[in-house]
Amino acid sequence: MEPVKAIEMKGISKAFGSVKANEDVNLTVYNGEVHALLGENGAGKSTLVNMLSGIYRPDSGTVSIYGEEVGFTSPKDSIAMGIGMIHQHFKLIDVMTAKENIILGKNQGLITRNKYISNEIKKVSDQYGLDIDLDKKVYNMSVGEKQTLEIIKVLYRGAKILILDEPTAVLTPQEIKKLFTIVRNMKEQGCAVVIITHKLNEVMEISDRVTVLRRGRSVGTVETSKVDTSTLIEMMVGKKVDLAIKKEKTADAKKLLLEVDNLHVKNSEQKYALEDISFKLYSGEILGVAGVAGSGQKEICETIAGLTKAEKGRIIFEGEDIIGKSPREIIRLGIRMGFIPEDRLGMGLVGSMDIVHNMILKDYHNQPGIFLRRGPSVKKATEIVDKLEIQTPSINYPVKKLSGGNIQKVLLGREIDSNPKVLITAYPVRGLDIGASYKIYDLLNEQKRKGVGVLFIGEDLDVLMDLCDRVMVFCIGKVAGIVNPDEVTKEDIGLLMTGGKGGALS
Amino acid sequence: GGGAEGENGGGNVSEEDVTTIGFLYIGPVTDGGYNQAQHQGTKAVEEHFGGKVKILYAENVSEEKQAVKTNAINMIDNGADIIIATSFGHMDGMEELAEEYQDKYFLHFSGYKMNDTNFGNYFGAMEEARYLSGIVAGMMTETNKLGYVAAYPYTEVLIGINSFYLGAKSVNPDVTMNVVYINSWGDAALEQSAAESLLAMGCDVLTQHADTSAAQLAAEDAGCYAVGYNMDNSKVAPGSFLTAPIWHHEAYLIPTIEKMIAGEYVPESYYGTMADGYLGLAPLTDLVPEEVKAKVEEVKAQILAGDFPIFVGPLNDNQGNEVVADGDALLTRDEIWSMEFILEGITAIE
Amino acid sequence: MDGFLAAAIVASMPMMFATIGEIITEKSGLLNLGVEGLMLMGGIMGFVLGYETGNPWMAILGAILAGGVGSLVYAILTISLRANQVVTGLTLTIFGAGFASFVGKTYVGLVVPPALKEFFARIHLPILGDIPFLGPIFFRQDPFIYFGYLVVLVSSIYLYRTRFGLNLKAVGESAASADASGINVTLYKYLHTCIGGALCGLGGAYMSLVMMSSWQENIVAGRGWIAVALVIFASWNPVKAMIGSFLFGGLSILGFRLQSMGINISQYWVDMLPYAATILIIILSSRKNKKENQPPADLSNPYFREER
Amino acid sequence: MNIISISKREDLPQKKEWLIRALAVALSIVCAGLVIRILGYNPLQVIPSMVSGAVGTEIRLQQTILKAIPLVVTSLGILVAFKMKFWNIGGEGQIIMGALGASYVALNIEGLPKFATLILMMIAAMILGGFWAFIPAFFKAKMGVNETIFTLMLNYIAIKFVTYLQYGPWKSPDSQGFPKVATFSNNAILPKLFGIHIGWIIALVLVVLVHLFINHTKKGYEITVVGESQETARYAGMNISQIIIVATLISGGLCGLTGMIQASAVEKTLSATLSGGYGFTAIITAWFARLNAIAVLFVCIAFAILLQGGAYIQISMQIPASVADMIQGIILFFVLGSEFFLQYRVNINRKRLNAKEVA
Ligand SMILES: Nc1ncnc2c1ncn2[C@@H]1O[C@H](COP(=O)(O)OP(=O)(O)OP(=O)(O)O)[C@@H](O)[C@H]1O
Ligand SMILES: Nc1ncnc2c1ncn2[C@@H]1O[C@H](COP(=O)(O)OP(=O)(O)OP(=O)(O)O)[C@@H](O)[C@H]1O
Ligand SMILES: [Mg+2]
Ligand SMILES: [Mg+2]
Repeated sequence: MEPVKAIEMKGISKAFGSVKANEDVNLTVYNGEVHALLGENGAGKSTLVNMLSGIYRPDSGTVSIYGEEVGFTSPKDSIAMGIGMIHQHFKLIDVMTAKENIILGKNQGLITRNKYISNEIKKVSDQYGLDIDLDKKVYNMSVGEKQTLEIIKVLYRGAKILILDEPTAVLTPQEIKKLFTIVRNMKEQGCAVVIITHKLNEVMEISDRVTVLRRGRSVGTVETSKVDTSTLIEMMVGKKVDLAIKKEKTADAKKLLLEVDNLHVKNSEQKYALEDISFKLYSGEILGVAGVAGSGQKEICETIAGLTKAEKGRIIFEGEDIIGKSPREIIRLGIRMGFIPEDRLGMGLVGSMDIVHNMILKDYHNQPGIFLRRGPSVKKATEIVDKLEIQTPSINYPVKKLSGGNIQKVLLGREIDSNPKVLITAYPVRGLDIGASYKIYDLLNEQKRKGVGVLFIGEDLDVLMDLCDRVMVFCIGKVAGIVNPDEVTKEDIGLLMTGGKGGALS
Repeated sequence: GGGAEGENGGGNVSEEDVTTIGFLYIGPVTDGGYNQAQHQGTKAVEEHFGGKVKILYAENVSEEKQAVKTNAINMIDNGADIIIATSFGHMDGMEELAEEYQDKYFLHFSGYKMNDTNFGNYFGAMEEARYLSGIVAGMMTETNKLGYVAAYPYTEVLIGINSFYLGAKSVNPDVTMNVVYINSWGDAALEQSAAESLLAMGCDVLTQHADTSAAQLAAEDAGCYAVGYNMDNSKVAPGSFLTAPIWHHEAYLIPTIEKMIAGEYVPESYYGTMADGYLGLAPLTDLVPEEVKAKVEEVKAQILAGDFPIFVGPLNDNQGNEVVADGDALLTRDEIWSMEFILEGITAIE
Repeated sequence: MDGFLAAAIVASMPMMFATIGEIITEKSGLLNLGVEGLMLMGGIMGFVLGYETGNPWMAILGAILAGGVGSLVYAILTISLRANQVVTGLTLTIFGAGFASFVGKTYVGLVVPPALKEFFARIHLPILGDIPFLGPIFFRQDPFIYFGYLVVLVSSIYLYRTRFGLNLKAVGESAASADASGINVTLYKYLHTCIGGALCGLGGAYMSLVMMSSWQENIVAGRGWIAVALVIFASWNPVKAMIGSFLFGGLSILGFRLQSMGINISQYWVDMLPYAATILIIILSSRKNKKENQPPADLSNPYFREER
Repeated sequence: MNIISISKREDLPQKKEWLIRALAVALSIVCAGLVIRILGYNPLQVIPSMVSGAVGTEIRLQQTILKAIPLVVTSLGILVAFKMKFWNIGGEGQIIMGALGASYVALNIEGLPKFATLILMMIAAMILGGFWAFIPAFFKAKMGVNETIFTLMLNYIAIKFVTYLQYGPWKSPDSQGFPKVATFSNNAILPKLFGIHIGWIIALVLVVLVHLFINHTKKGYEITVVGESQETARYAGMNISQIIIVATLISGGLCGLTGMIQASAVEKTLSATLSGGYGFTAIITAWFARLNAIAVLFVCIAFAILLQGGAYIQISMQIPASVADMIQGIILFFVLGSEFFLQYRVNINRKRLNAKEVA
């Protein structure tokens, strides 16, 4: 029997101003199929699926759903056709409960009937083995919970076509596993699933077929079982590349740079976010931090950087206790520390300012007098753009208009340029494509070679194990163990993350 | 461009024998009170001079000096020879313009500044008419409680309050009066709220020293009486309106403008009286019984005769201090305009 | 005392209508600072139609249309053309004041016709009006005030109990998320801005038709701005808006009561009281930083689906 | 489907940007003309008269400039706060408080040379105006209190307070019973240059200073960063509370300076009405200038032309003030609307249109 074409997009083009995001793209997805979309950052994946969800309208080309040509003018039309989209960035209302988020925009009478709806939702979530507290507010949810909520929301609307735009970028391995179970579940029920991810192992694991986009054009569609990752990479990049993390052993004379001792930090709700954290960071090493999202990664970075006050404990940087010091005081002490926060535009950079003005963010105050001198930073910006191959029309271009990978490079470039002794990086490759990610790994390795101590907060255990010399595992605000990746398995680390016993402690 | 200039910049081409007069008002000329009264005077002037004068006027001229001067200068730009400003806060602007434009005349209502050549002021002994209207109120009240909605506590207003009360008291020794200051001139809602507060306290005849007719309307709603101010509002609040002390601005403006046109004006600080015809009482309405009318006529005749001082001792203020001794009286304008007290029998904050 | 409280309710009504109007507008993510102008437009059009036709329903219709059309202009500029909301609101205030002043030119000082006066006369509600203490304060008022109570009730139910209210909240919190959920964001924004504007218009009309029962220049005299402040005071809740308006209405006439009773406190200080009280309350309410009391997160951000 | 599509413009060439602006102004004038027509006046007279009334002669131009001065200075003050996303709508109150500070010096400090008196007045004005902005800034920095409403409420309090002074304790004994604060001595009055008080020089100097401050100083940089994201400022080690407070002190201080200029050069005394609505108008002008100090100068002059032109036609054509207000509103509406076309391109898809007709 001929399988049903759930989605058929033909000759799709879409431009934003002068940027041609999609050009003559074709995509066909069948019922009962998991179809991966692959491409570098900016290749046009989100743009393409957003035309399925009614967010964008194609400039030309046709979209057919179950063989019927459609012209969505809004997400409402798309939902009505049974398409459920989970966006790259969560589309949830923070101050609402899970239930309220689920029923948003649904037609169901004038007055909201609580009991009845709860039961309906329960039915759906049970069917897929999902679990959620319906009365929990979104702002109290972890990333995983939010993702689950997004999925239930889509399922509750009876979606037959599920589109997931980089759903795994922010999930832990356990959560990813759960997500994939749901995806397979849906596939078995005859639904069509489109999934976008930059992680090739996931593509290999979950998808039946892959469509690759390059610079807005569809390069081709292949059956997953018939290709390997290097083929996919070649399709994406357009040439053969060898991508591997080269872990290098640096000279043995390691110097103690940073010592964290018995650190306690409370969060805004006066609960301990970090409890009795102690570890040492040496020169020329990359110390990885693994853990379920929200286990205290953010707090450890911000406390070391002087942005969060500690309850008690010591942070000794080359013999000097910097606890309780503001970032400015730390800089004044001559301590060279680079920090790449998780939220690039929200914390590390000023979106509306150009690269030049972002370069001086941390050292402008060292300039004498009251005036701001741009000269040095113009030079610096030019150098960094050159060295890191940042794609930008000019150094006077607002950074928020750059693509995510380039934004990350601007930030990394600035922090490295200050010749730090310690570099703290939180999820530096989140959302970046493989090419960009490996460029970042290379840069970190280069720092390591120069004797910098790098604290690397990551989510991808494979990367953590390949890149880091040691991995510190966090579990609910405590250090569950510090392991040598050569001596343990991914599963060991996973167990430590979730509070299970076992694993080799070093 | 240049063409437009000729069309509308009429000032430059004004004929020799037409005098342009510019009036500045603080509010709209249809406010049913202060400004409308001013404008009635203006229209009377226009009528009197026929085609010999051209009137320009600007409403809502705030008391910000720049606004005053801009409007006046725009009038001069359009050919005005005489500028008449009608709110106290317009005074300083007039003073400066009189200095800058020596060949124009400037007149200011309700102030005290003037010069020797081209800037004078005018005002009136409103206490006379207030006193008369107080008589009406004093005779009409049944609760013996009068209510007075007042703008701000300062001399001009105090004179009004005290003279109104003295008039009432002269015919009704038991009468008391409550005053509510609203700290605003033209906020109708505040005037109304203040009036309602007074009515709630049992006042059954209200009057006001503020710019709108709101107090009269509130009285009408409550089935009480009201004495207005500035305007004959017998049509606005027919159920409550008894009378009102009013201005006859034209009585001063017509002869003065005549002198100005003739170039014979000598600046003065005019303080008009009922005898001059500058002040008066709006016709008593049919709500007022004959005997009240008779009493008013009687006192009015004395005032017109010029031998009826309003503030005659002994008078105590409401703190119990003697402010005018027995046998004494406040006779001159200066004496009256240094008033800082509220009389015994009147409840008012200081 | 109950006389004072009853009067306080009358004094509070214009602000209450406008505050609820502004709450509904802001819930859709639009910060309309043109409330003062809308109240003036509603006030004059209500009065003109009422005066010319002698029909109270026409008066009400006039007010609703004036407020609705005024806010429609605002909506077109800010929603479709993405103009800055603060500046557009201020401009609306300038325009509304000019409009009301111009149209009202020949109506200043005129009184509403008897038919309207009768229609808006106080009604002693059976049973409710006889409740001791509360009855005379709340239930011996004019029908416009009863309508006001109804507006509080209906808007509360609408905002908190219906799916439209839920959707509306989503639009104000995150237009992009609401859009992705299939809510017609533009429609919601337009509709609620116009409903909000109509309510502001009614607030103005209450002043000209009932409270003053006459048209006066600049009748609103700053109450629109107070309404904008009361929205925060009320943390976007219609019931709290009602309470806040009562409080403010009470404070605004308190001084007069005290004066007429001969209590000697300077009116200047009493005049400052409502403003000082508002400040105090927003300070106090910001201390317990509950997420639910915060402004709609997407307030005053324009939304364009294809933008990021 | 998709007959009209809207897309963000990349970089509009300057020439085209001005063309669209000019078009918007032209269109707004046409529409204002239509409204004027409906109101029963002749637009072909009214509009030229407005223009010539604002710039036609030296005297008129002077009036326009006199209106532009307080507008420029206040707009600069508003701009500094807005740069930091501190929505200061308390300009009115800050102007009044500045005037109060200046008046206190003018009325109470004698015997200083003129120059020193004026400087002292400016300092007092800036301190009081700044203080009036500092209060809400303090509460915003420490407790996150909404500044929009706070600053608005402080307007009323300032005006009521000065009214109280004017009618009460500060009433001049020489004012013959009228509520008037004493006139300043000559020492406290700003001198004139080329027939206009030197407020115009102050305004020009401030335009340059504020431009330098925002774009070329470290503090200005910090203010912009804080406005963009407080988290980023924290990350960069900035002292956020201090920056908020400095910026609002400057913002309120500049508004206060407007109060000093108006009290000293125009009113020559203190009065509760001297703020003249500039605090609100400045929000509009600062925004149209896109928070650019140099642009503020031109936008304010354009706005002053609108104000003076409006005042002029009231006299020359005896049009009510309300009509001028409405014309002002309509022109602003159009200019506001036209901003859209500067940022977005509206494409009409001809091909589809035709396809539709065929179908
Ligand atoms: N709102 C916007 N306005 C103008 N240009 C934009 C906008 N958003 C993105 N761009 C342009 O799109 C390009 C890519 O942006 P995008 O955020 O899509 O990156 P990306 O595709 O996610 O790539 P990556 O994540 O690898 O950096 C940028 O270089 C920028 O010029
Ligand atoms: N809303 C938008 N406005 C302007 N340009 C856009 C917009 N969305 C996408 N683009 C452009 O389209 C291109 C494709 O973007 P898209 O987000 O589809 O890439 P992607 O493949 O999803 O990248 P990523 O892997 O980073 O998510 C981008 O490079 C960007 O230039
Ligand atoms: Mg994407
Ligand atoms: Mg991306």
